[in-house]
Amino acid sequence: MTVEGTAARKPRRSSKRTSASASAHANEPQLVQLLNPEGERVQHPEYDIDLSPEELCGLYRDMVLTRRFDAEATSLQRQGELGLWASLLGQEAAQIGSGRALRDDDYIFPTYREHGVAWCRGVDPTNLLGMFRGVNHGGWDPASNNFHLYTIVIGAQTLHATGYAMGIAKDGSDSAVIAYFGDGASSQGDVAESFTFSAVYNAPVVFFCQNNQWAISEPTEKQTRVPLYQRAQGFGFPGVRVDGNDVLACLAVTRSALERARRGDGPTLVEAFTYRMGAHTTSDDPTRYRLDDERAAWEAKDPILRMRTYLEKQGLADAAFFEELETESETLGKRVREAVRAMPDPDHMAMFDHVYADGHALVDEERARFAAYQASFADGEVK
Amino acid sequence: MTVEGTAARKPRRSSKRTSASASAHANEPQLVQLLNPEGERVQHPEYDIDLSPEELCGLYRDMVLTRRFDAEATSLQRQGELGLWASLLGQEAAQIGSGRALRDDDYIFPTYREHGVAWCRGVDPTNLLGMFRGVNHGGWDPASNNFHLYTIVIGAQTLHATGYAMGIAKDGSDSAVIAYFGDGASSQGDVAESFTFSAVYNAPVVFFCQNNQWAISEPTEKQTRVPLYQRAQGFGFPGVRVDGNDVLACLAVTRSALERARRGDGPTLVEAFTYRMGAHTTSDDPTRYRLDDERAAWEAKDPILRMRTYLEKQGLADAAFFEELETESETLGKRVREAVRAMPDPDHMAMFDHVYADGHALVDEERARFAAYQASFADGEVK
Amino acid sequence: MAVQKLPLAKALNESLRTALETDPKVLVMGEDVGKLGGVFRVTDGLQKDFGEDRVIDTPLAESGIVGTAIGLALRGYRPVVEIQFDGFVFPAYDQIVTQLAKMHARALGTIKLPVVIRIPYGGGIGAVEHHSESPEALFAHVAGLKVVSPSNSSDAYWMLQQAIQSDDPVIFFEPKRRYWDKGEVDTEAIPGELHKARTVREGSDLTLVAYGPMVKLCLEVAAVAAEEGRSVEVVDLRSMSPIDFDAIQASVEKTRRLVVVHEAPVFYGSGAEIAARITERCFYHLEAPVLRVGGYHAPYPPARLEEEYLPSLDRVLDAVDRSLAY
Amino acid sequence: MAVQKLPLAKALNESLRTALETDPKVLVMGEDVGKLGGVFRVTDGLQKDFGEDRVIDTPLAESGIVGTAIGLALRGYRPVVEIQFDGFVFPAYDQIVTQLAKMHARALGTIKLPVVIRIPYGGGIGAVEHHSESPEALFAHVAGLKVVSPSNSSDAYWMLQQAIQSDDPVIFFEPKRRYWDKGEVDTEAIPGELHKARTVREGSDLTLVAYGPMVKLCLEVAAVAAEEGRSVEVVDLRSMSPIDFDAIQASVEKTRRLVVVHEAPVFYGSGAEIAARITERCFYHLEAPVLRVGGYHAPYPPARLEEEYLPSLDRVLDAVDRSLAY
Ligand SMILES: Cc1ncc(C[n+]2csc(CCOP(=O)(O)OP(=O)(O)O)c2C)c(N)n1
Ligand SMILES: Cc1ncc(C[n+]2csc(CCOP(=O)(O)OP(=O)(O)O)c2C)c(N)n1
Ligand SMILES: [Mg+2]
Ligand SMILES: [Mg+2]
Repeated sequence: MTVEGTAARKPRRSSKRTSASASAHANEPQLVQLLNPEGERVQHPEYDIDLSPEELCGLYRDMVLTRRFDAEATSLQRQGELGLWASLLGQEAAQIGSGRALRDDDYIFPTYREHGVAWCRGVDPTNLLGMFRGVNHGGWDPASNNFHLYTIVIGAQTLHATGYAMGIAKDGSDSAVIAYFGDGASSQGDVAESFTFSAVYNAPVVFFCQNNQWAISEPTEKQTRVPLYQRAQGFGFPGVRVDGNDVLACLAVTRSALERARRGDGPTLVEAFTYRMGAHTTSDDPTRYRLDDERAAWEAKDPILRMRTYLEKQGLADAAFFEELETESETLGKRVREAVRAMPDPDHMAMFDHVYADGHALVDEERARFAAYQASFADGEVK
Repeated sequence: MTVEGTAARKPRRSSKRTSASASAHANEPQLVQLLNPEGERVQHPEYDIDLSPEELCGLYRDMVLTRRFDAEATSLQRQGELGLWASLLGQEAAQIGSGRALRDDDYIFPTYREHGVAWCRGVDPTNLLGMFRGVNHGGWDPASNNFHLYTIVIGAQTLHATGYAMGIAKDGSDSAVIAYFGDGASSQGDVAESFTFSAVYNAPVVFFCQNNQWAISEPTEKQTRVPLYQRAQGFGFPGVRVDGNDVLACLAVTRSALERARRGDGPTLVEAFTYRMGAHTTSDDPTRYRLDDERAAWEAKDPILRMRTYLEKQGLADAAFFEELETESETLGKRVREAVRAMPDPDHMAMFDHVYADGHALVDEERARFAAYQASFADGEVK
Repeated sequence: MAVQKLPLAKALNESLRTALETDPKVLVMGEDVGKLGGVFRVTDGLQKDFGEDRVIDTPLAESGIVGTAIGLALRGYRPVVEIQFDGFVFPAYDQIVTQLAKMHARALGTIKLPVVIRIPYGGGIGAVEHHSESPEALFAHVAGLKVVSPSNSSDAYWMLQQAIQSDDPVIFFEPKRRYWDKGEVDTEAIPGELHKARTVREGSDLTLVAYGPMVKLCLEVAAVAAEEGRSVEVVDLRSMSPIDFDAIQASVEKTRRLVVVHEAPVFYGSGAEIAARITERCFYHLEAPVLRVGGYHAPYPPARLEEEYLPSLDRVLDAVDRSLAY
Repeated sequence: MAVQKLPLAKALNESLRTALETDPKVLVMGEDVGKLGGVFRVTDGLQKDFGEDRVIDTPLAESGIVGTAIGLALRGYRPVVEIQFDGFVFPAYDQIVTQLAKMHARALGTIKLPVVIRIPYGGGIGAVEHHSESPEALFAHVAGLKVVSPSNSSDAYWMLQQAIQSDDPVIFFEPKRRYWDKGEVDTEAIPGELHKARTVREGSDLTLVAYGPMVKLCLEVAAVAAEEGRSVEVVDLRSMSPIDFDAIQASVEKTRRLVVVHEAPVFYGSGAEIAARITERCFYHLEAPVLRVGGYHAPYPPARLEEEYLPSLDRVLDAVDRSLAY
């Protein structure tokens, strides 16, 4: 922030302020990394992971299919089949790595961008598209995959996650909860309150922050002047920053945090340092606020590319695997495309459904009046 | 928190949780202290202060008079002259120390308990009593002493303080702002947001948290599992814990934080570790939730007593000083008592005043109708 | 044993106790609800008997309280949340309006949010700022919430039972100035429906509709009016969302005159909704416009002015006179 | 030069520019208001021209935005805050209701809070949840706030000027689906008073009252009704607090029939307040009860249902017919 356009200023303060903001960049901490951008395995003293070739290929497959699904959704939006799409392009490793760390009985609270996590949970991808098409506000049953509805109000879900985790603790279960949120969300009071509650009640929850460097047009410096993972310490639980484009590291770090939660040691904050490769949503125009260079630099760190290099170099996957995956991707794309196009508009009366579980006299009255009003057109009574 | 009364529990988790909560107490950090409970000056490597005998006596006098005023208010409440009183008993050092660190052009945002700070600002003590008597909601002009109105909604004022400090920075002034809040308030989202905003904008604000160990009936462990001053670090600014019953340390630490703010280095969190000796307010009954022992232990750390011991041992004040102060105290008590008793009830029409600065048609209409309605009684029209 | 004379606050306490005893999923949570028993002692003794795991002292953060209550409900619990005073519900407003109210619809009915939010409300107790407000309209306007308020001990006991049993979020407004008023509670009675109004005094000349703290006042008004030969019917609304318009309509079709009384500011208050809808339903029956008596369009005043601010016997009688003068 | 044809969003942009140019104390703040120019481009180009110190990208925290705006106002600034969408104002609700609205009264008038909160509101743009709501009643009920909404480019320009110049907090609702509608703006005209309604079409059979996005719809209704030989008067309310009841009364005394139209849910909405008060003022003039057309008591529906949810030409005409049938 510069100081411009106001009266009497002392340059002393303004120069200080600029330097303070610059220092946010200076002390970037070490990321936990197990697979570097060149596709080489690196060792980490604290976190390690030993996966079978099948598991490694599985992670790669998840990322590729997620990206394919995401691309299909983006193009469906361009074709007018969806009103909006929030792409996860670039965040596949963060989502697949953390998503695959979860047990079936763990419960997930996503934002609106966790398509990769949904994939890991076995949520039918077309389910995710209903709200973006405008036929519902989510509408899937969270209990069937322990995957909560997308939450649009920034940060609100972190408290739901904390409460759910408090419930798990009450039940004496060793399940855990993961709450996703973004770098921008870290500024919301609700997120801080979820840190307080989870720490005080020692709730088994992992806060998984995908720092994709941007909150729409605002860079992370507008939300914090120190790395986000450090936020946790002042609430009494550990924070760790992981290379969010490294699926292995995301898996290892999340798994460890979940185990901590299961052990009864309470919350952990994981900051996955990644990048939103695309626009915020299809409504956004990032050329107004960021430079192509930045994107290019992050392209070199692509999560899928590095995993492919690794699989190939290590001979863990052969050409047939990649070809098969290509076909699978296309099939997925086609299936999603067809499912979306076939998705019916909701019945008009649906807007009166599920306002209440136990009913409400006014809703009944309005439903009846609306039905009569609509019927009047059929009868030609009202023009 | 213990786990009781629910079904299937794994003792593993519950035992862990208990121990985590216990550890909050284990690692209590070193307090900044310059005057110990025995009234001896101790040295601190980072903070020191060199005050003249007059200044030292002045601090003592401030504390004594503040306590006297507070006691008078408590007894006025008992006599029915006030509807409520929030006593600061035990927190005199925290308030006088920080209050005397301020310059006249610094701006203060208090909670509802900062009677000692108000005293330092030269706010007429009777001004503070209006809201507790129920004749206004505060009602003094914040600008006359740069002392904002008491804020009852917990934590809300920390954002006002941050905004005010952002304004100071815009003006290029080297004034600073201090925001008071309690240990309980530290849990409010607003306080976290004020940390975020002040850090991002590098605003010249000092957050002064009086950790008096209690938020009504809840001990600090219900708000945090690590010392509160540590909260700041994760937002990118320093936190320091000071002996809140040591007026010299409170003065030194606050002064240093204010200087940091003036230098353009942004916010600081000061946690004054102190104790609410009395009830939360005159409506509260602390015997329901805390033991007499605790109070007794803190009485030994009384802020006024230790200062008196110091002054006496060092021969900085003689008997005449203490006697004179006694008289001054009584005069103050009398003045406050009389002023409160003489405080008139507001005119009935006052409830329509100052709802808006520029007027509002409905308020005008309701005012006129109310006046007519009241007049009708005088005329005997309506029974 | 089943019938006891209890202060309203104690009836609520008993109701919470019954709920905690009956359903292991019921939780009580809020600031100071534990050892202190709440600032009004509504939760007195509950933590001692049910443990810290079911009667939970929370951090001082209302959004956190309601937000975690939502999470607990998703896990199968039935949290009963206490907001310490009316004026302190606003930090939780976002969680209530955007999450609690809408999540059932968002999930197309697949999840339920049985969360009760208890709010001591209203004035008349000589309190400082933020401790005497009546924000019910701010909740009743929001679809997905139900909003109720008992006026007496029996309703306090039973309506709270019903609110806790409801699968919908209920904002439960407690008339704090009536906490100490005693009334009979029959814990084995069959209660009336939660969202039905109740005629608490029959009359033929004019209908007074009130809820919560104003019901008692309206009964006093009716008594005074009776002395003057006017027969005033008093309807205890009990539920501000939904509103039992059928009951009001039936009364107004008989009396042809309606005055609505509440402590909340009249402007955009519940009286407006009642006036608008009843006028529509009873257009040819009304001899006078529906009149409203309530707070003024001003912040709740300091205690020494609240008597003037709040509806009083005289102010309601004045409205009755004005209505009858048509 | 002084008269231009501008889309409503651009008129707001020009108004902000004028304010920033005229008064060095005016600030613009909010999420993405800087380089992006806001998600609707209302602040487009302002940061480039006035600097980051006056057009401020804030952290993503609405309570923080409004809370710091209050602090800035106390320091002598005049912040104009942007809330990105209607549904995201609720995290700031506590600061707005308990602080912004009441601080002037709390200080017995010694301080002023000239803060404007701009909120793009309403539906009809095919958006996802929380992006199409009309929460104006939740602000109008609160004393200490003023609540306005322009319906066209000229009012957008001038009402925003006036809101910024006002020493009271103003909640400024912008009809987002009209952002792209063009209209003439005379930047040298003498504007009407901020809180006065305006008759935008004269008529004699029935009065339609609307504001913001619904004014255009009501003008269409009036045109269709005219073809059927019905003379409908349309009043653009412009201010929801205060409400210019005198103007509505004058119209209704002439037409004897009133229909209020808004997107917000009818239940406890602004139509209730208008109906209640106008019925009281015009009891002997009204030939029919005041009818209301608005949203249903349900969360704002998914985009594919919004056409059914929102007042439409047919639904308003239906109400007009029903009113005239009395
Ligand atoms: C309370 C609230 N305020 C504003 C918005 C509008 N909004 C939607 S996404 C977004 C940015 C979120 O950034 P971040 O948390 O970093 O997540 P990302 O979109 O980058 O994944 C904003 C401001 C919102 N959804 N909710
Ligand atoms: C938002 C809000 N919630 C609840 C309250 C009721 N209340 C008043 S004081 C208080 C405890 C405050 O504790 P703390 O912050 O430690 O300050 P202290 O009173 O100990 O000085 C509570 C819960 C309030 N005033 N505001
Ligand atoms: Mg982001
Ligand atoms: Mg405290």
